[in-house]
Amino acid sequence: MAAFIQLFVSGLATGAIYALVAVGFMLLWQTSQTINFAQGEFVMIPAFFVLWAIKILGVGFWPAVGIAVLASLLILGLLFKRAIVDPMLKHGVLPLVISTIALSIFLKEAVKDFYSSQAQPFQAMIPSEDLHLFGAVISSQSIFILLIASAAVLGLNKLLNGTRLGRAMQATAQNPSVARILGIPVERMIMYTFLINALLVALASLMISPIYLAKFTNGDTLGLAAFIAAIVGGFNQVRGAIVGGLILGVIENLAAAYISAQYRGAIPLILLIVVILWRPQGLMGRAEERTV
Amino acid sequence: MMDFLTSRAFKGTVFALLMVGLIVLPFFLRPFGLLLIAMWMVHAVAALGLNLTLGYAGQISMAQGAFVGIGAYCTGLMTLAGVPYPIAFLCSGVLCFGIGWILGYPALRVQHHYLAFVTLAFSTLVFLIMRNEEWLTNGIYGLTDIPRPILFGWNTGKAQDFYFFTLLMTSILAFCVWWIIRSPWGRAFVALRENPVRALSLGVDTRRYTLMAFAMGSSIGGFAGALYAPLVQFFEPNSFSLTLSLKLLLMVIVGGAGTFFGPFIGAATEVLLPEWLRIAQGYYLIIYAMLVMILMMFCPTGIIGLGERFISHLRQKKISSERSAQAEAMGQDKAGNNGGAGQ
Amino acid sequence: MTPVLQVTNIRKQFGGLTAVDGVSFSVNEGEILGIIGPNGSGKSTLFNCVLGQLQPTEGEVRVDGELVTGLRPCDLNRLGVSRTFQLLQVFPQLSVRDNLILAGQEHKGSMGTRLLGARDAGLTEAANRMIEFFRLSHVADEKAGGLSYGQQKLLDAAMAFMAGPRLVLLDEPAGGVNLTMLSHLRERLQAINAEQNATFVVIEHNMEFVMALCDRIIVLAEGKVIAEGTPDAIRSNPEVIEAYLGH
Amino acid sequence: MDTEHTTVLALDNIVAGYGAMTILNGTTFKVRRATITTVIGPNGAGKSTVFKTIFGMLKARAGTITFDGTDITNTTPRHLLACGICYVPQGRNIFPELTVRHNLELGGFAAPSSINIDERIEAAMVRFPILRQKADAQASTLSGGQQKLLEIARGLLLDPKLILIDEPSIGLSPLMVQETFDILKNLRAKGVTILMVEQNAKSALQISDDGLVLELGRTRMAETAETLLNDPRVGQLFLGGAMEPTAA
Repeated sequence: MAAFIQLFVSGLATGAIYALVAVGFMLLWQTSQTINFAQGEFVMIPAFFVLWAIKILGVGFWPAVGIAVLASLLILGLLFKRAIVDPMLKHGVLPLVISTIALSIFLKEAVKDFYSSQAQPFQAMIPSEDLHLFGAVISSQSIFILLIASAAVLGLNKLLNGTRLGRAMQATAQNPSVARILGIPVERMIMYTFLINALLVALASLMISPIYLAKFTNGDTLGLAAFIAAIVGGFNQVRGAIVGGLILGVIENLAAAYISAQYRGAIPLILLIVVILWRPQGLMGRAEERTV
Repeated sequence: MMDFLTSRAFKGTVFALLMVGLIVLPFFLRPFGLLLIAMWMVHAVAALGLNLTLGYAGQISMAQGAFVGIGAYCTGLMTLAGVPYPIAFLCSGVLCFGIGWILGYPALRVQHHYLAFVTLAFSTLVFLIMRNEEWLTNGIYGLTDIPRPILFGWNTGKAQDFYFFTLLMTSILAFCVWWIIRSPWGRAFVALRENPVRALSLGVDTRRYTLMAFAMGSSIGGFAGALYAPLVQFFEPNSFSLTLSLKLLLMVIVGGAGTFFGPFIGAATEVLLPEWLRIAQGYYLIIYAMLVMILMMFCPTGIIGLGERFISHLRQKKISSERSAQAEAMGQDKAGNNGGAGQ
Repeated sequence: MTPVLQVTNIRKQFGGLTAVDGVSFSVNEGEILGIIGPNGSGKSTLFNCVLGQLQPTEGEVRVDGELVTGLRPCDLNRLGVSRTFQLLQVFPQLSVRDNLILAGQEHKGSMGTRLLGARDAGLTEAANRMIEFFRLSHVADEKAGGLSYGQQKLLDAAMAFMAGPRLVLLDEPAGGVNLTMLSHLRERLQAINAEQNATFVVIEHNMEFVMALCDRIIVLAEGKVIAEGTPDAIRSNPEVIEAYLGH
Repeated sequence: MDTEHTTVLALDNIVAGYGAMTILNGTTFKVRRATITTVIGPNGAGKSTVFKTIFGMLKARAGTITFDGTDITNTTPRHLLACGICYVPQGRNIFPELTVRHNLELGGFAAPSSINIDERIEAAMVRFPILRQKADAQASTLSGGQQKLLEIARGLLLDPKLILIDEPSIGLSPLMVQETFDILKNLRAKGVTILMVEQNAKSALQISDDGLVLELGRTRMAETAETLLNDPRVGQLFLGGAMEPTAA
């Protein structure tokens, strides 16, 4: 039982990170039909912004974190939308998919060639300690991640549902043409979702890099996890992505321990295929309304 | 001149020159150069298969690399066990045909990004099986010393011989793909891509064609794998990870999806250029990725599309210059007449 | 005589909304039947139910007396029932000729012969005749996407006739077509009707067009048939005018 | 023009369409202040397209649109809202996953900060009590008629001078249609101008001052509503063909 709790909590922590990444992924999809195949690399990059700032600018960890967040907003938010998504939207979904695949290669190679191909140790935001709960050993990191991720999700929820601006963003996602009729600056709302995504991936990066170490290939698994979480949870619901991420993290951890460590990665994939074929709208999603 | 650029005669000439070049080349190149060109051909075949599924029939697949892997393992394992190459080769294609057929079923239920994710998940699952099922695949150690075939007494063991063997097989497979594209099937595939509802109302059994598009594209991928195995003689699961599938997808789109020659050009940009562009060296992938993004921005129809646009641009220029010449001539005529009338 | 098409009591519900509410009609061989009605009266839904694009909630469809309800559109098409769509539905990347060959090829041979046999499935002749008949010769080798709207509409209609169907259902063939093209289209349809004794059902908003073309008209309103008769009878039917203008 | 009813909106030779298709071929008409004007015409006449063009959703290729004396051709919806025009399109245009209150609130998104949105929402709820009852429910739980009310209330939040309303009665029960029309009449009494497209031509004309008949993107008739109601040609127009002889 203790082992189970241990696995469950650490799975929940990883799942919380997946959830953040999936929420961002889904916001982009909802507001601008962008399927971001570079989402995993987006999580990998901010850690290197931090390392780069420490190495080149010689600043301390926390200032470097500030610089990294700013750089994420500018590059992964603003620049990504302006330079890649906007010019491509008129061409349809596939060219944009190809572009984001190319972007993921670009980011990966850029880190490999200009920083290092070796895994880099990355400072955790709080010191690591083991906590004892019901006989299970739980790392303070896990608890910290859960707290931060919950705070982020609550904050995002507050923004989206509790403010006029957030509701205008939701309106843009639900029905852009009516939003425009009401004078909502649709373009700016979409930009905000790109910035939110940049913040979410930066946060995820800061939390996951101390565990996995910062490495240029980190995006591979993270991106896949985000897609799976988004699809399993349902493409059209923020809470779907959260639930999807948590389920995924826990299942992955439990499967690795109780089923097969080697096929740890396979369980979520099978889950994905089953969900897509059985309930394409996701576990939490509503079926899209039929248009006749 | 412009009409010549799109004429059948021109295409024929280019094709003939290319073939002659490919036949003569081995006498001038070192084994590494030959290996590279053979690699290009194998990738082009795999991309040709994907082009059938994606470019013609419009069904997005991120699993073509997995089929190359299945084909390679099938041929590798069978020839290592002493089965004659031709049988192994055929088995690879048939096996991939069957698996591709099954993978086509999700396409009947979901489309676009959902289909992309299903095939992506499939691709990763295949990779995991290759890596974990050591009893069958030898796990991360991969397969080594895969024999090259001896056909009717022709030993293809040497680099040059195997190069010619690859060229022969590539030509045959390319011909088959060309045949499919030009047959009524090719037309039905395009109809399926452009408007499945209308196609269905015209009697096109879209269900069957969708499955066929997947099965055939996958089996061509399997054949590519069957060529890959004796070419490299050693491979391991990482050769067929998701990266290969994504690369093949890029090849098809970059070259020009839905065109016959697109995959050849796309494969060249991935396989040949990085080796030949000395300036780029290690930075090739970065530059390549940037070029792909720029290409998608300005010409999502790929390099072939870019070429077509260039030709039609030339033609427009020619027409407009002809028109202005004509207008000028007519203007002079009028002036002349007026002058005459004035007298 | 068995009617070519017999539709009995078709009903289609989407959630709580009844789009088609028990419609019955039949069409005899060689007849041109028009279906008119205000927006949202269920015409297109009715078509989709008859043609297997939608599964009707209730009711049955017979072609030549044979029950075909629920058959897939491609199977129905092979039985000789052809259709056009409200919005343009040609294949823009195929040439005009290839569009027409495609429209006929699935009626010839099997999957195997279509793969291994002749490239055009032996249909070039037929396609050329159709091109001539619809006066599209000058654009025969161009991609259909490059044609003018009216030409695409003609091609769209031509495709429906490639397989020599018994029955053709046309959904707003005149929508968005200019006047010259319109009379051309009407004349072509009447010619096919006269020459091949083909049977038509036409949904149309352009009243001049539909009144001139059809032998008989049924009027749909709120999913029900409210009137049926010759064009002249329909024109002077007060109920029909009311259906269009409201109460 | 009538002295007490000056022109508030004027379209002059508007050409517009989608892609290669031209729908409006030089549409010209005027709308008098504080009237209800109904646009009728057979399907495909370009009624909805006129609205989209006025509201800047579709580019006018030629011609000018004037509102209150200023040229508003091809401006943005945001600008038009500021000018005092609102548009209630055909079909269902609510945000299904937001609450009724939040749907209402978004009607005031473009408002200058001087306007107190909460007060306006309060006023809307006084006017339409059903919206208060359902204020915190998801808008998707409203019935079709209630959703239309919500849309109208949302459009009214900025106190527009001109309302463009497209097929308000579609899919509504007769009772609901009556209620909708009553709202429009009330608005007119307060000096608001209403331009409406309506399929239910007879009942729409009955509450209207003026009527416009559109055919193939051109204004075929511009008369008082009463004249149109009694004109047998109007009925014929919908059934085609018979208009020429009497018109000549």
